[in-house]
Amino acid sequence: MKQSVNNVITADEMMVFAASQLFKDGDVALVGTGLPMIAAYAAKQTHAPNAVLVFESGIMDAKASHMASGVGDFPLVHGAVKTSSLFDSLSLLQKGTINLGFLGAAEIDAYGNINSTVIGDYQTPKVRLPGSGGANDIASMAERTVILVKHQKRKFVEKLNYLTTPGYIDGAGSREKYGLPGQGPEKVITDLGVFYFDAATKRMSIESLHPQVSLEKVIEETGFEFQHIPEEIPVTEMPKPELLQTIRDLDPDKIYINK
Amino acid sequence: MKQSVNNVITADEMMVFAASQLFKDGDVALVGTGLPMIAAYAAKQTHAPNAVLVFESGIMDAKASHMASGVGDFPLVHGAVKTSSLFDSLSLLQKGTINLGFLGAAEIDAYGNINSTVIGDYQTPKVRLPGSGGANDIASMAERTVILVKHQKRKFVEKLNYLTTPGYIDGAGSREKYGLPGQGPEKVITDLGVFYFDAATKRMSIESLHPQVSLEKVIEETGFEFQHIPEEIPVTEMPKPELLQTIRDLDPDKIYINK
Amino acid sequence: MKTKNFLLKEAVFPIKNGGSIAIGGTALRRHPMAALHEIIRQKKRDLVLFGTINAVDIDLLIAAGCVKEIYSSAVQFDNEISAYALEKAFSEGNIIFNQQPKKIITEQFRAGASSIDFIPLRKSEIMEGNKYIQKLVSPFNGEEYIALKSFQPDVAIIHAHKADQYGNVQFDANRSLEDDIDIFIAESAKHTIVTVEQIVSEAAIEDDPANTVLPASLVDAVVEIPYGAHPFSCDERYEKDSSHLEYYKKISKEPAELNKYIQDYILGSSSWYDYLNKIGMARLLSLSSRQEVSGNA
Amino acid sequence: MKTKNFLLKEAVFPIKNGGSIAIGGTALRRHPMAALHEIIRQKKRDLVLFGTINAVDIDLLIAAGCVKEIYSSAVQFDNEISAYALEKAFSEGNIIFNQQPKKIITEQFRAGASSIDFIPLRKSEIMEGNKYIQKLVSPFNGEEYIALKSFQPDVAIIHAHKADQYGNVQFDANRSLEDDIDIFIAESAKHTIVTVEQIVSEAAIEDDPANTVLPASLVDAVVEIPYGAHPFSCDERYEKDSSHLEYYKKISKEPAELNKYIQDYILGSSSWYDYLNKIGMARLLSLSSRQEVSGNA
Repeated sequence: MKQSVNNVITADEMMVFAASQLFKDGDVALVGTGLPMIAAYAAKQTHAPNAVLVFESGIMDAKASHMASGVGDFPLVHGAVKTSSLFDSLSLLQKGTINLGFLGAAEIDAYGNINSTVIGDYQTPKVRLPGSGGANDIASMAERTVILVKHQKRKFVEKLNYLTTPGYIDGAGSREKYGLPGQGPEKVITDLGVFYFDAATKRMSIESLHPQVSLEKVIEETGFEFQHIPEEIPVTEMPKPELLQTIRDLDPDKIYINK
Repeated sequence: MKQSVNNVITADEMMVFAASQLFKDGDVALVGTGLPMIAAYAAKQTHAPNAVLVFESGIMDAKASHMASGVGDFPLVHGAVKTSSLFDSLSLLQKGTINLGFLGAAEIDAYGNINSTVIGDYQTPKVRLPGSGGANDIASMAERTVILVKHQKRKFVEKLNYLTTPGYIDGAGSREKYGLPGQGPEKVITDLGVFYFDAATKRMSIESLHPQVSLEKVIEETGFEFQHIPEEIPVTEMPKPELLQTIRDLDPDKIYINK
Repeated sequence: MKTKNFLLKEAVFPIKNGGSIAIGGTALRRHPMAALHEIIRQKKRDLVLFGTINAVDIDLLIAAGCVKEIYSSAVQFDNEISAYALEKAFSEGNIIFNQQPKKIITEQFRAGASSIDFIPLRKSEIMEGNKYIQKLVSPFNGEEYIALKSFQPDVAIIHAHKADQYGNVQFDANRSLEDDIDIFIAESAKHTIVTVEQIVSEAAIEDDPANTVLPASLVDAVVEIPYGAHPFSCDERYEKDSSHLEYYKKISKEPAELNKYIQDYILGSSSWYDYLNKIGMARLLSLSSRQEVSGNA
Repeated sequence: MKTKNFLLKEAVFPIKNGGSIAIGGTALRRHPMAALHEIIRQKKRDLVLFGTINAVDIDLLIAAGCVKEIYSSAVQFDNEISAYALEKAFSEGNIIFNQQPKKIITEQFRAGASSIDFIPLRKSEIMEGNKYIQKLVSPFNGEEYIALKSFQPDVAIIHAHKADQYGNVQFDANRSLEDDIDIFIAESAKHTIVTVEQIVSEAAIEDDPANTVLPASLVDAVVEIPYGAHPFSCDERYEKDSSHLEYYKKISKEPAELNKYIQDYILGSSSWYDYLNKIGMARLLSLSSRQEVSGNA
């Protein structure tokens, strides 16, 4: 059931828009279902028509105009130039073909490390999380990665319960020490703002906050100190109305956004 | 051009018949083009209907009624239960699925070792042979192997110019020392007779000679001494007329036999 | 040629308590659910399970008390919620869950399918504490790699579209998605069981040999089980049963209700057809429809 | 998306003297002959060649003086006769021929395609003196394996049925025979050139994405070259040209005649179409026929 268009942008839509802006034309991106998929299609329909979208299930460069409800779903196949296997798509990471990947997080620390394994002690956890899936592969191997996560104090923590997926590990130089080929997380996009990692320390810093979001709110929802907070904090750019409409058209049934 | 049936069996036909008799029902055999292929089809059409014939090109269990002129040829596909790749068919050797393989030889020694690399010195050879192809894989990995070769003194040698493909190497225990999984050559079939390897020494011995073939002729054409020669040498069994006809019908254009 | 067409009961029977089983299917597609139900009915115990991305399939085996240890990248309802029986058993210390990245798992199945004991991978992991990963130095350039121990389970079970009675297995033409992993899974095991939507004639297989994914020589048992992946999808034959999956997610939060589910749907079903009757024809057929089914149609 | 559709001249141009090239095709099927002719015309020198089972393809490059070293299981006219130019160059010490079993070569291409530097294999070889094979001990069970160094050549050239201008490559539906090796070969190289029988629209590719064997992201140049594998076969599109192969076998025994062949057919042809004209339409079209062509038809 489509709803009439509303001009107030939602947090999901802001995240999708901010993520779509990180696509460069020609990027080969490994895309999961959910917000990254909408962001990828929005980018491909606008400023990055030559981006190649690879789905983990092996679908290459799909051009679906409506959203599939899962990575293995067949609607995605129509318009694809190649269908192959989970094995093949993950092999592209090893080959270095994938230069952009997206990650989610149950917990994230100041270095962009991610926990998706347990809350509490590993052996006797309070909550057992679904696990790494392919995130570790993406985080380790893709040239650039972007983390999309809801901004909540229980998720933005000083110390992870478990390090499932490496960001910058202990800071500058750590990825090199462990021999991880990818460059590490480029940005973190939340419902409150956009964040980057300081070049010297590799700790998270504020790049911009979304409209109507206060610094106090962000600090309240973050369990660690930012490395850098601009004196005058930029407001995240807003999508033009046509682009907002494009994003909404991609998911008319609100399977992924505004659900 | 079909010729009228002739009741005199040719040397090629004897070799094909003798080879076909080594098929057990249910064998999974890796079959090359040429005489082994005809032998395999003859066996499958008679006493070994459940033999599975795997072609190196990846064709599984083909039921072609006429002969293809090469391993990759499409006539073989019709009636096959699976077509896959060279990689897949050779992988079946590594998996231990193949239990019967056939080999040819430019030179063979008393231990069933084969040279298909050079005649003369390796660095400055007199004749450069086509090389191992898949023979080494078959000889090393297949549970049982059978060698088909023309019986000539220049081929049956005391010392190979080069060991391309291992038989029993230096004799009993050598294959085990090198860790080769297959049991080594079971028989050698030539245009003169059928030969086996002595259990204790693993040197070639006479099992039977084809009709009209004298021991003198065999000794004259063999550059090494047999380990064992029966006092009364059996004559190789002859195919029944129907089976001979079956063999001839498989290759009416004499692509492989009687060419 | 020997027929390998068995009843489900017979096909599953060789699985031993304490044995290892690889389970086909990925995420919400083509897990061999009918065979897993039969494993639960036969009360197999202390199983070691191998899978790629798992869900209700493994969760049910855990809830029914069949499982000792798991190797999988995830056992989940969706990207954010772990399966509840898994979570409970894990937190109570009743199972060992060896969680590994997907790429590593796919390589381990591939290595197992090739009958090699390990495979090197470019270093992509912080690998402390993972007993299936070791360091390995290249004998050529001296660089450090990681060696992954291959998966070579006792038994593999996958669900496919069709096979002949001899065990030549095919996917439908649209076979290319994650299916390769199922082939690796099938080939990795010593004993391979394939459940299929349809048993077809050998002539049908020979009509289209390029679509054969497993030859009979690599298959030990085939069983015809329509809707054998329910509530998961089987590519274009039927979609996943979202409402049943939601139902499972809801009731599995309460151990007592989950136990009742197992009683009602599995132990209390004499066969897979009995289970399908409980799901109901209207629901099952709606899963194959491209149209939305309205109301109580 | 950027077009990758080049002229043959441009596509082959990046190959450097002394560089390494993997050549697709197996036995008498689908060697990329048109591209090899162009390499000869451009007088590339000191090439290191990688192939599986080779024939006239590599023999011609040797005869034209392009080759320094070869890795292949065989360069042959048939199972018993080596190619003559190879034999001559080898016996005169002008080339190094590293002959390796087929299985090992396929694994080396596969490892190269996965961008790993080596791959373990169960011990199946007497491996003395083979510099691409080393011993390797399993870090898990301590057993001895052999490690194969992967092939990662500078350039790969394969011949396929069709592609779009962006480099999405497909085989015809009957793609299953040895083709996988060509895919491994294509993926093993840093730079991949694909010659195809037909350039098709992107829409045609999207109609049948399951038959795409190489996505554009793994391809650097595509060139449309009808009959591009002649005198070899291209699956069901055309058969091998047996009489031309016999002719080559006959004349290549005499270096002077072989030289004349290279002059007449390759150096003396301004393009592949010029070469095809010399072969003649009647012959070419007969190769696609299922009927025997009589006399001078």
